[in-house]
Amino acid sequence: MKKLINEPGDYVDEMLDGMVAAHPKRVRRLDGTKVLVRADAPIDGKVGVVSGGGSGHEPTHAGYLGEGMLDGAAAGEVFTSPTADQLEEMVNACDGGEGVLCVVKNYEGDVMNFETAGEMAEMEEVEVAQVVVDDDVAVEDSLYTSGRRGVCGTIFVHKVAGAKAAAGGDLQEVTEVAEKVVDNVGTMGMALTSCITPEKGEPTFDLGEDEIELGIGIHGEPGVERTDVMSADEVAEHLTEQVLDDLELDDGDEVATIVNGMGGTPMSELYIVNRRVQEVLGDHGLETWDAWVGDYMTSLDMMGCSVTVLRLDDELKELLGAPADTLALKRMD
Amino acid sequence: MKKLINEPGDYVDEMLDGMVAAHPKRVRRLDGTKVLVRADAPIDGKVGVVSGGGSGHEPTHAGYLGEGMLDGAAAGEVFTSPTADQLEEMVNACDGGEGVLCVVKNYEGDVMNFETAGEMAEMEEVEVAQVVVDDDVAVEDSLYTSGRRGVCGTIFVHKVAGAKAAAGGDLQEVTEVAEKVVDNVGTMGMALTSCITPEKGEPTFDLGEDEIELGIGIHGEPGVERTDVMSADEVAEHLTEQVLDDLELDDGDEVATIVNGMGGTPMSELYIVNRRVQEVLGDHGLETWDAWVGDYMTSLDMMGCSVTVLRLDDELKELLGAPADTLALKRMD
Amino acid sequence: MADAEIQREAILAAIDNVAARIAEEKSYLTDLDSAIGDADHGANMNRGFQAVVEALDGDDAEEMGPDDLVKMVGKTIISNVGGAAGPLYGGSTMLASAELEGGITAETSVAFAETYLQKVQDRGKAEIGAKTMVDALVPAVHTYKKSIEQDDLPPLTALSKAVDACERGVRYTVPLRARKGRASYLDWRSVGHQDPGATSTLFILEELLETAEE
Amino acid sequence: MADAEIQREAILAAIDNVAARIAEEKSYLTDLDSAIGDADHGANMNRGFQAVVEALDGDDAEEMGPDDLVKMVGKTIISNVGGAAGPLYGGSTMLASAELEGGITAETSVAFAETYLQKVQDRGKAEIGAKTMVDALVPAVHTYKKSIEQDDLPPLTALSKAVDACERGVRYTVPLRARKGRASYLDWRSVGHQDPGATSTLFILEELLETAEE
Ligand SMILES: Nc1ncnc2c1ncn2[C@@H]1O[C@H](COP(=O)(O)OP(=O)(O)O)[C@@H](O)[C@H]1O
Ligand SMILES: Nc1ncnc2c1ncn2[C@@H]1O[C@H](COP(=O)(O)OP(=O)(O)O)[C@@H](O)[C@H]1O
Ligand SMILES: [Mg+2]
Ligand SMILES: [Mg+2]
Ligand SMILES: [Mg+2]
Ligand SMILES: [Mg+2]
Repeated sequence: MKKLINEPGDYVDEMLDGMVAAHPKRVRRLDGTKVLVRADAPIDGKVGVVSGGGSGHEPTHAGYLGEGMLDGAAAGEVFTSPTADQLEEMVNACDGGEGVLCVVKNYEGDVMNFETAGEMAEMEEVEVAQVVVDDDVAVEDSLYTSGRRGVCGTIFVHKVAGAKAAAGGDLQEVTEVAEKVVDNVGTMGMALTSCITPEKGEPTFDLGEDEIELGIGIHGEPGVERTDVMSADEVAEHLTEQVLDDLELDDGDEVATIVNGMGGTPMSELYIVNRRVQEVLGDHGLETWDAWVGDYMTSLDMMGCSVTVLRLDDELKELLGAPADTLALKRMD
Repeated sequence: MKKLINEPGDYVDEMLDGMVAAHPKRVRRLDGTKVLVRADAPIDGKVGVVSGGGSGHEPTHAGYLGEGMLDGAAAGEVFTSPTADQLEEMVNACDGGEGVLCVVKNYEGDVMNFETAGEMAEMEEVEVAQVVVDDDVAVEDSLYTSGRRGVCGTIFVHKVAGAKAAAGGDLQEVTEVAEKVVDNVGTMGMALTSCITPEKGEPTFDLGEDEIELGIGIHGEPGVERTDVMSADEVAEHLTEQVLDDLELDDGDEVATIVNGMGGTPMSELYIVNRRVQEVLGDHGLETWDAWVGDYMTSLDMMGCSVTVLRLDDELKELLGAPADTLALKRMD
Repeated sequence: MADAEIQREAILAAIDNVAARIAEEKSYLTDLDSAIGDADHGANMNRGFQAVVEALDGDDAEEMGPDDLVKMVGKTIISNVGGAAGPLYGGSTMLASAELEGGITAETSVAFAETYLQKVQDRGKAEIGAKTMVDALVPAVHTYKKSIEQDDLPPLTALSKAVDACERGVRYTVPLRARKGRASYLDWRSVGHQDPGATSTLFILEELLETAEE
Repeated sequence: MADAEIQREAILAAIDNVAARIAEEKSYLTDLDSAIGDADHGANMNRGFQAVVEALDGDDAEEMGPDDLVKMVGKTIISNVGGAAGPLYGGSTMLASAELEGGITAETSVAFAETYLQKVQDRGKAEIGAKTMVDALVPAVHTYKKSIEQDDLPPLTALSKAVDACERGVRYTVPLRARKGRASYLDWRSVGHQDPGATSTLFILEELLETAEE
């Protein structure tokens, strides 16, 4: 393994220092924590929108700090949920008096730690709501399992909830619109290679030169199926069809899409995938209102991509299209 | 080699289609070429700013199409300069009557093809100026050699020249400010791994598990020196010191920096590098006015990074800070 | 030495042994987690127990009764481990520590074990058979309780039987299909792999036994 | 067959042979370019000559004199190769084609060769010894010119001597330190590697000779 790191144990700490060094006017770090918040947090009279989770998904989470998206972002160790006490500090620091929405990806660790944090914050009289994102259509959903994972669709939740909060929505309204995204979004991913975590220093799983993994998550966990290498077009078709199967869209529906890179895949290849994704959507009679292509929710240096589709209505279009000025995602009027 | 591609020969073509499919309202492709231009090009009364070069550096070049940066971007085959006839078509399509500035990276192929294109366009009565960026401090500069390469500093040239053109500067003013950037910018890069081109399908150069290359360019060409693996801090120190040696800055100078990823390096690691880069600049008494961290000028899936430093004055600060709304780089007021 | 003092020393010794064992098994645990999870269980547990050792090294610890000491262990795990293991190990330890208010006896240790198991299941919602630490915990706790309450065995013997039961639980996770935790995403592909959290549970119990035997 | 017709056929046959040879050597050229460049010279040259074969396959080609045919070859290379090789090979071919206006003779072929070399140097600014195609071209052109103009050798013999000289030029690039082209970025590390552009120049000349011998 070769990485641009110092001590693996300092990885997250130094990354956060590097982010603050790059954006000292936009973000600050809560003392003694791995939490970054907007420099101007808490914003009086605005619902706070916060997120967090393991590190290794950059620009998620702190990259989305800023106007129109997140107020706070908690970084756990690589692929490990942040601890409840730090999550609580974040919630408190982002409460401008109107309460705080926590956007949680559906992983047991994240859910349990955020739950505990919410309970702790409510003891401090902070109103806290939670929305749990579970957009990964690769995983079977059932009451008896942990359910689906939260993956790249989370970025749409950040964007929409953040815009609603910026527009003056109250905690219930912000929560409802976040839930609307969760109900209408699906994602499916694949990997050409495993990522390498700084601690382990070796690929989390082994993939042959002629194999790919379908239905991977974002933590280097193996996927739901291993198959022979496919062309970019076949990958695009497979991922898109799986998501569409799950969403059950109607002819003429408008959608927003993300072709997301897992970290090690060049942008050129993501565009090659997007080309076919958009063709497939067109074949299904869908209209793409907005198409994002890039690294939004990564898995360290993993090669691969995911396809996210969100069904839109007028409200979601307005919020998705609203201005945002964050470290990694900006949108003009 | 595993890549998200179809036929290697269709790589650039399909990537461009995928870009247009993602941003149909922002960019369009000139028929029968590999040139993308702003959807609203040419813009009457504005100096056109165009660039181009081999593909494989995404988001360079077409990612910088949009308000405040580029009007046209020509894509060659992977790592191969576009042909002169396509460059000429681009220049013509981006001339709003005030002439066109071509931002060229100093590679023989790019320079020769842009020269020819400029001669051809001038025969059509289009006023054409060129600025050749040669920011790579790793390469010896001399009259008897090809000189230094143009690398990531080029993005600062796009930004500044684009802002000047948007602000109504004439061709000479836009050219002069572009040249000011060229005179005040330096970059040095390194690689942990070689990239893999779609045509060759194997690493361009071999690097052992304990080796890195210093002074690499952006085409998978080997660097100027091979050394043992270094820590992120050592890499940051080495690259920054080399650039500072070249720029000969004064105590108290304000600078803008880019810690640029080569494509396969996770963003977290770039921030780890940035942390130390900013410390080193501080130790030299320099003030960072603006710090960019991310994938700006890549080399396919290469792991590694480069450090760019630009000496600023009031004019450059104003232009660098001016709004931009491109596919890959946005900046609010 | 006063009774409280002896118990304090025993807890500190146990923690040292557990921490050393986890450090030793760190990459083994991570390897197990690589196969069906995200390759961090060893690092998570090790970070947590190193922090516990440090925390117990402080002056505060000298004044504490066994319940407060154990509570501090739980809290330290909560705020240093994260992930799923943090709230499960740390939260349950913290909440169960109240059972030790009167010191560590055969009875209070049974109560602690039962509450600990209950809290793991409250939080994680995993039934037995979901291929989690619960599969190792349930037989261990049940065996310990029965050995003491029904069979009137001395605690040391009961603990030794619990460790055996726990080990069988760990082996039992191998052929199971995961329904909870990250391994559940792999569905059928999780069959044939041993659960990391069950395994670390066993290591901890083994070290408790080891300490008790000394 | 008229004289013009014979020359046309000869040019087409030469192009076919060159294109086939380049296709065959594509990965060899790319390997040479990997060592001291950017691993695309084979793909670049092959893309160019495939396009040339297609272009000459069209109806237009049937009407053209040798000068216009060669000009079209140059233009096609310019608009399909890109990189450094595109303007150097294509531009120089295009500009030198004017020398063939009166058909291909011993004299015009010398003039073509000289102009071609001149244009490569005008555009690329490389002197001999910079480890580029110039190092292969200069000895080839000089030998060809002398063989014909001073030694009165028949063109075929002259060409054969030029190929030998060219080959020596190619070998000569190996120990040189590159001063032009991408290899120059490697500075001293370029020593010991053969220049790809010099090599493709040799392949082309070899095929011209091969065609002439047929
Ligand atoms: N819902 C749950 N109930 C009980 N145990 C669980 C649950 N989810 C996960 N675990 C346990 O946690 C272990 C994984 O811990 P760890 O790798 O540290 O956390 P993470 O899964 O967040 O990476 C699993 O092996 C399993 O034993
Ligand atoms: N300035 C120059 N003068 C003469 N030949 C050059 C010059 N620059 C490059 N070349 C030739 O071009 C060859 C490389 O061509 P190619 O790989 O196709 O283009 P690129 O360098 O743009 O990738 C070199 O091997 C060298 O022979
Ligand atoms: Mg984890
Ligand atoms: Mg090239
Ligand atoms: Mg884990
Ligand atoms: Mg080349």
